[in-house]
Amino acid sequence: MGAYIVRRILLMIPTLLGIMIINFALVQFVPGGPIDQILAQLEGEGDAFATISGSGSEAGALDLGGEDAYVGGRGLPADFIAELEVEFHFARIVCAPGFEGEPNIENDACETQPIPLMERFGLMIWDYINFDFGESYFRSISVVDLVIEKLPVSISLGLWSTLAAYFVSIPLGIRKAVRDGSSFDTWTSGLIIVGYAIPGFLFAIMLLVLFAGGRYWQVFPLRGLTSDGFDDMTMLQQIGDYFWHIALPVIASTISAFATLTLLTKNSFLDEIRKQYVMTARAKGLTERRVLYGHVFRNGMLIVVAGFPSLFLSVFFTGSLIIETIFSLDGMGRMAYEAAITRDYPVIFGSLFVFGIVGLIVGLMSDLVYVLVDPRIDFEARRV
Amino acid sequence: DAHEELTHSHGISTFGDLRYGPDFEHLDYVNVDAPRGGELSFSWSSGGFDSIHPYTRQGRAPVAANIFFEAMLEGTYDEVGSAYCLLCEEMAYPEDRSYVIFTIREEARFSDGTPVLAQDALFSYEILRDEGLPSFRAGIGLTIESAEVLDDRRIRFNFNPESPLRGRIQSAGGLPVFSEASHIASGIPFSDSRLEPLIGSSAYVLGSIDPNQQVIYERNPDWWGNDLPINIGRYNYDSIRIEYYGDASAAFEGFAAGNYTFRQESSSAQWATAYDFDKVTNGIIIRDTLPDGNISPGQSFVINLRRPQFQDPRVRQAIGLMFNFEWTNETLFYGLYAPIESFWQNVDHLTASGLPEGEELALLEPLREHLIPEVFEEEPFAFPTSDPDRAFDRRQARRALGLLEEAGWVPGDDGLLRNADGEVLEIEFLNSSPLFDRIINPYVENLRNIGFDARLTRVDNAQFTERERSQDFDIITDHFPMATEPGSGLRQYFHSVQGENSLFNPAGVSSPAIDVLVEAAVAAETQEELNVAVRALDRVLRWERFRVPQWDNPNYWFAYYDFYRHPEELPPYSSGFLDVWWIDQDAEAALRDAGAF
Amino acid sequence: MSLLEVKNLRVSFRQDGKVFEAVKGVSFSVESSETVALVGESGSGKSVTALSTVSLLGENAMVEGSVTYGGTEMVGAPERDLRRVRGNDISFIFQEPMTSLNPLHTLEKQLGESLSLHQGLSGAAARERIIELLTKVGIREPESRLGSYPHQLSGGQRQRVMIAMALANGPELLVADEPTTALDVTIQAQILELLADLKRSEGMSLLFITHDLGIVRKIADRVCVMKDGEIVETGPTAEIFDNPRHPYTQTLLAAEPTGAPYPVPDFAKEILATENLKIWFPIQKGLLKRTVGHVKAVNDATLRLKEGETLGIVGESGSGKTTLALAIMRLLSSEGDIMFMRQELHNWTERRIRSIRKDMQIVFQDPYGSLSPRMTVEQVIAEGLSVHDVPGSHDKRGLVAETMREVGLEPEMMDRYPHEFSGGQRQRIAIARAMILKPKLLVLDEPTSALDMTVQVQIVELLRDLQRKHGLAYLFISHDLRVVRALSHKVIVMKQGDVVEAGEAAQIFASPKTAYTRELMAAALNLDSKAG
Amino acid sequence: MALIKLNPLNQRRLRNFKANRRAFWSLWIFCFLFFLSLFAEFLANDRPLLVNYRGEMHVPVLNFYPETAFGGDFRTEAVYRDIEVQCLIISGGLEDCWDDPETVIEAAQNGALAESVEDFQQGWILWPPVRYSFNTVADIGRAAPSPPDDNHILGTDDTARDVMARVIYGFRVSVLFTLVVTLATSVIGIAAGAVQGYFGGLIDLLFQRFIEIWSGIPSLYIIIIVASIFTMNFWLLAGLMTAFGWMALVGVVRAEFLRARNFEYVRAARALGVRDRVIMFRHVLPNAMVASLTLLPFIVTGNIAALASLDFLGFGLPSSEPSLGELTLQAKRNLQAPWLGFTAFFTFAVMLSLLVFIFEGVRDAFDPRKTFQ
Ligand SMILES: Nc1ncnc2c1ncn2[C@@H]1O[C@H](COP(=O)(O)OP(=O)(O)OP(=O)(O)O)[C@@H](O)[C@H]1O
Ligand SMILES: Nc1ncnc2c1ncn2[C@@H]1O[C@H](COP(=O)(O)OP(=O)(O)OP(=O)(O)O)[C@@H](O)[C@H]1O
Ligand SMILES: [Mg+2]
Ligand SMILES: [Mg+2]
Repeated sequence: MGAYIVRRILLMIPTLLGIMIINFALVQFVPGGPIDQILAQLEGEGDAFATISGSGSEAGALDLGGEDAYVGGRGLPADFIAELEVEFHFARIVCAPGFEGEPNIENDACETQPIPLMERFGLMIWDYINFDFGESYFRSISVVDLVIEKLPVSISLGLWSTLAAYFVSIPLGIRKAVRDGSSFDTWTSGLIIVGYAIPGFLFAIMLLVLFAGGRYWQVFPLRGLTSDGFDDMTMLQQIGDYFWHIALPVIASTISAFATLTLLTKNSFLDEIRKQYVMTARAKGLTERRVLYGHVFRNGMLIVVAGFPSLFLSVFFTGSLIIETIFSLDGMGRMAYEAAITRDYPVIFGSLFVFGIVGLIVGLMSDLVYVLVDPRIDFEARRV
Repeated sequence: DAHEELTHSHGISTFGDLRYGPDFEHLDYVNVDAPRGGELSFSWSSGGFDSIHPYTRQGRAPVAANIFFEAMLEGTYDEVGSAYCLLCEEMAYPEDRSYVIFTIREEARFSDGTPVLAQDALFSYEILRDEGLPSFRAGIGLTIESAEVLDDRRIRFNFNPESPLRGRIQSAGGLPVFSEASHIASGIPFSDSRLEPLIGSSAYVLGSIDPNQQVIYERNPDWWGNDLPINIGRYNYDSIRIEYYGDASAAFEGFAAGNYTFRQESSSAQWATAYDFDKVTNGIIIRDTLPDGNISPGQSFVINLRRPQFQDPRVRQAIGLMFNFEWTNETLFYGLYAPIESFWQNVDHLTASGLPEGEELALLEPLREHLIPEVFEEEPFAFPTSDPDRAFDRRQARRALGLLEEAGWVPGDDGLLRNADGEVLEIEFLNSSPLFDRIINPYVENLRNIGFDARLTRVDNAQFTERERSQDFDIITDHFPMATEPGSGLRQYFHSVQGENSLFNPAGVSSPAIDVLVEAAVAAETQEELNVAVRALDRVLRWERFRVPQWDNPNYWFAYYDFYRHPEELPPYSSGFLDVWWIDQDAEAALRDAGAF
Repeated sequence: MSLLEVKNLRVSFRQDGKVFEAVKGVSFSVESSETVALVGESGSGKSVTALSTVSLLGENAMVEGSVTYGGTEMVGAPERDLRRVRGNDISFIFQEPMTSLNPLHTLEKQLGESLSLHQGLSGAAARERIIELLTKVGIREPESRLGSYPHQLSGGQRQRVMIAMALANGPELLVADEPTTALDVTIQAQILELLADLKRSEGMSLLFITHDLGIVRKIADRVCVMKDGEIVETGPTAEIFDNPRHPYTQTLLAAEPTGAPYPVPDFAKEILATENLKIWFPIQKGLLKRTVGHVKAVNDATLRLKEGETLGIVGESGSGKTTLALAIMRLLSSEGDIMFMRQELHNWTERRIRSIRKDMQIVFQDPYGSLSPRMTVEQVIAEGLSVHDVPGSHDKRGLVAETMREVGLEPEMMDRYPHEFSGGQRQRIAIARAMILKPKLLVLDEPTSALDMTVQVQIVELLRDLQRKHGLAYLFISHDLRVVRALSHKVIVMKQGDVVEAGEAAQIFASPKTAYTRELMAAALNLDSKAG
Repeated sequence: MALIKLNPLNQRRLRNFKANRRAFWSLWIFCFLFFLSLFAEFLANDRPLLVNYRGEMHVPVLNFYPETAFGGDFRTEAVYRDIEVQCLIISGGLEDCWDDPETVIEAAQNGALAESVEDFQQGWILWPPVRYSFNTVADIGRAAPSPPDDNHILGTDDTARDVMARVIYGFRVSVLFTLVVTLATSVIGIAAGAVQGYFGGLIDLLFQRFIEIWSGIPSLYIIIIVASIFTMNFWLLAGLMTAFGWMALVGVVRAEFLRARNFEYVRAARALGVRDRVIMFRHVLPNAMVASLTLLPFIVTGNIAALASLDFLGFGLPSSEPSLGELTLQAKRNLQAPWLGFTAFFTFAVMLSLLVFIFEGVRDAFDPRKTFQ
């Protein structure tokens, strides 16, 4: 096993490299790049979330009084795009042999020259090896700081919705398995199916309008993770405030997870519950609870339990774009989507790299969990 | 050059006289007795903000983040092209307007109490020129050649002799002035995004900022400019709070809940249907439709003239005929929008009408060989009114089919339009806004009904821009935001010698006649000359039929809790809710006590 | 009043709309400190009867009649009452220990659970008691075994763990369903002694189900003989043995696998040879699974087998017999040479070995575990046919039916799933699966442990018959020395992974050389002699 | 049924399945709905099923007829929902139709024309139950979306298209899409998971790395790239979704196989000489199927939802295509029109419930221990 783990850890290097190479190659084919995005933004059209937020105007812009702040009207300096290319390391400035002083695009003796792909990739990997993940194209913030900035939301949503899903689904699934075919089984199935069938964003909006909006019951806040005066509250108030804020988003993002997890639990249990060893456990006189949780659980839950770490982390790191948007939360889901839409390559590659590493570690961990759950499992080839 | 005859003035206009004389007491459209105090709060739900610095490409600043800064000059809401001294006491310029000297007011102070000096203005100019937003850099670079500090309070801008005469001084005078010291103290490069604003001299300072959520601007109690005539009756709120929401519905709910109290609506469906809840029926929330006197932004479907199949104007006209504005307006927009015909819609003196005559005809006459006869023989082109009840208007379809047949496209055995070579007539709508799908789809269906091979393709912004840049599209939605005093900007829109980027001329308009008319408009020295040139240009452009005008919202749609008040008579070019409106604090208190928010 | 009173018990199973009656009105009783033996034909309903005493049957069973324990009715009793009785008052030893242990719990946990549940023992005290129990049931070095999982134990060891678990709480009534099938005679004796002890000291009653009439005679006070779901005869042990009235009882008592194997033809080729076969299992600790030592399951096994010959492998439980068999079948990796039909199998790839699998077949010690739960018996038995070319395999169903008949199963049952059979029936299914291929070498790992005498005789006859007709070679592993004697030409005796003695069967049975063999024989003979 | 001779085991499974009434009926209903939706063109269309024009039969639902075929003047396809075209057909091509079609139609139908016009031949039009196709822009005489009424029993959407028609077509597209994708992804996913789990060792090690790399690819980009090269269509999208969706089952199947390969019956099968492939699929898979069977209905609906969210983000099928996702999106955008949301929700709920029940039945049918009365 030790050797296996070492092997897995060593294999992470080529895997990461593979991920980076493929993605690096991929973005070369993506139509439209960060420069186009910047141009779109300068024209006032660069809102990556327009599609989701449902905002925007059919006609003209909003009135903010007075003239446009942009003196000099619309227009771009001639070298602007070349400058961006240099800034984004797509190109470098090359000057005529006799040129002296700072290379400068505006000088006639200089021109931009695209940096070859391989070189760009090499530079990027070199930076990564030095743990330099670069800075966003669109904000003066390093990729790492950006991720850290988004973590609280993602962790809040991820942690609580995963926990909620597990804490509700597993007991429910087990109960359903025990009472398979009863009316309890039927109506709970109905309930979770309905829960799953409501399209997530519709459900989120419904919750928001009903329980946070100004028109029905205004019980929950509309937005954000904490209230304005959060820093001045007592510890207890802070906790209360926090849960008050995340209640709706967590409900909205959990509702569909119940269904799969519950039915998965139920069916795994159904498979195990009639096995001989369960009878042994019963014959010992164990309570039904202990039979179910002490004996059947571990046998039946390999998939469910083993999936936990990866699910947990995937919710952390992928976030939920639509839920975040609707509840105006600033998490990883929005960050990733925005980076993709705006072609913010440093953020894309940086987060791919970081999450790549995390993902690989989690993959390894979840394999180890398999072994922990079922000691018969190993990963060797069957050689006789 | 001290011997030169200089004009000393408190303001400047493009043509003719200033509305307000040197000793004016206040602007006409303000309420001199407007009480000060209270809070304006409104929301924003497109995008977020992560910076407070609006003058750099990095980061996104919240709405009105330039509120901290004042410029030498300040425009008004009831004039076009005029500007009056704000930071400056007076300006002086020679006859040929080759430079301008601003004299800064003695009392002008930054919000940290330091005086505003010429050195700060120079610094602001230089840093915007070198590191500011590209639009600044382009504009400043073309117009201003250099600037120099004459003494602590005087700065001189020298203009580029090739730059158009009109608007020179306004653009130099419009540059914001930040405190140089504050920038140096911040230690942050100018082009970086930041959460602490540079220090300016305006009525507001930053209250608090919570990225992507909320920003509050607070009135500077020690503002130096309180009693300037141009500021009388303005800047009435003690604070301005802007709430950001990720989602439009959430934002609306926030309004209904009273999390903020002022709202400008931009969606017709929302305006028509959403305001039916208690607070509206009880009169706690007021809906206010106010006329917008601005020139229409000219939102249109723009046909790519570079495509071979669209080179015949009859084909383009046929395409336009199938857009049923009346039906679209009634069915999709609750009848709230107005049609567009002219490029200078809403500005009568610039809009072509009737047959060309007089000076306009004289201007057009030499260009006859480059123009189609209709320009001279018919009224300016406009699409006819369609049937508001039926999306597919047979009358227009018949006309369109006729035009297409003339242009060589006839329906084949499969009903698709084909030319002599058997090619089908393809048209792809390229669109990046999800809001437009519902508008374009019926249009596509109409075109398909008469045999076009039409389809709608939605792409994201970056891809859209890329295709626009590489001119790889058939028809897109774009704007033609013409100026009320059009100048060199026209070149970017219509001149055949376009700059490197043709982003502003998506259709690819290129005609010697248009070039001549554009130059005539740019060169106009009086309002009358300008009117003639622009009307001729409007006429010619419309006959090109490269755009299918969409619609225009002639009104502002405001909804607010019933404590905002505005002057009886609003200025034509802005509602002025940010500065000339005020709050009735008794009404506010009453509503607050009643638990309305 | 009787401790356990079964009155007119009827159990039927629903099957596809049909109803199959497994127990048809059984009545008997068990008094305090009495041992009642339930004997009878395989599939006659013994296990079902036993299971229904504490309502442990599956969902598709319908139980009628009455079972009272200490005066309380058990049929239809609420789960809570049953739970109080189960484990505490009534302990159970299931027929198939191999599948009755929780595969994911260590021995310590499985045993400790009972202790903590009913005696509140935990920690060191529990540990001590566990070790004591394990020692009592004859498990060597119990300390080192505490962390083992069931799959790391031999069949007999698992059975003993099961017994230890059942005894942990000093039950009033022990229901033991074939508790000693996988045990060698010495251990078996030890266990029976233990049970007798408990009966004496604690007044434990015993409902004992077995095929081994020797045991019955030794420990039972009363005997019930079952056939086809009914008790055909019941009475005190001596009476039944001395004076069986029912014809079935008479045949049962008379039946005994006897006779000798047919002699091996002289020209018979050698079919299997192993040279210094060694199988060590690593003992791994911790999450990283560092190997801290080895279980030396087989140390050095050398054996030869000719066509038409039977090699009996005997030896104490846990001595490595199964392991050796699996290694020979190339189902476990091993060191040392294995020659099969003059071919060295050692370095063969799985693919190559597959081509000769038809000629080497095995009947697993744990028949239940070796049957795919979601395949019907027909599929199970016929599977080999589709893999290999077997004459007559165009009519699969026919061939399956025939084979089932040969091993004493009714062909009508072929569309059932494995769990719908009795222990003995499953064992025969496993035998049928191997035999249908007519292999050259057949490894039989305790193939008769769950079979009653009449069926045993039938199977032994069948094996001998096939051997004569087709020249099959058998590797026969069993604790039942009589069956070994009836079938084997040669015998090897194993102890703790070593082959301690090897030779002609007759000679070993007649004059065992090593002390261990002598002891083994003695134990067997002792029981026999008592029986006789 | 009689044609295929089921072996007794499958008969037993079938019986078990049928015994689960809920599953059985769900299957029937689902098949029925799906079958119906396959003929969506005949249920909801803006082209009539049959037209009798001057005694001649036309089948517009299948064939192209220019308007000129009915005495009109356009050589493009007749727009049958135009009152003028209907008038032409019914009146046999009377000129008056251009002026006052309603009166002409009325006159034709009450026989007045037959008397007054020489050579009059009355025609008729046979419409499908819903007179709109998924892309028909209806003239609703008010602002869209309009609430349910006689003409549009589920109302219209925000483009003034009939919601009922869009649901019918959308159901078909969604179900076809998801069936194709689910089938492909689960076959690939299960096979991949099985191979990894069963063989372990190097195969597992390398295959897992491949999956890790593969799942690191942002599928959004691939979709954008492909969409920029080709126009997005059903099959492309299905292909893409398959390419990035097959990993869903790999993990669980692999885990189950890793465990199950240690079971005694697998060893028994090996001893029989059964080939690995057969062991994997006959012995291990059925016992490792819990997860797959449980997850399948959710994968099915998940794919519909995935299609929906792609539509939502604007990277899916063109918005003129009928899709349930597009409908949900509209529901979100038009909270004032709750009929959109209800329709979307009910369609999803019905579909999902049916699928869950069906698969529950399948699971039970394959469960050896489950018995039915
Ligand atoms: N779940 C079940 N479904 C259907 N039939 C069953 C089921 N369990 C047992 N049977 C049948 O009931 C009968 C009695 O089985 P039981 O297990 O009691 O036999 P047994 O006497 O214990 O036999 P053995 O000695 O072989 O263990 C057998 O014929 C068996 O096939
Ligand atoms: N997978 C394994 N891991 C570790 N130890 C094992 C494993 N399998 C078997 N053993 C050990 O190897 C020894 C021999 O086991 P084996 O099953 O061969 O015994 P056996 O002779 O067949 O006994 P029985 O008669 O009880 O079936 C036992 O001590 C057992 O605990
Ligand atoms: Mg039994
Ligand atoms: Mg063994």
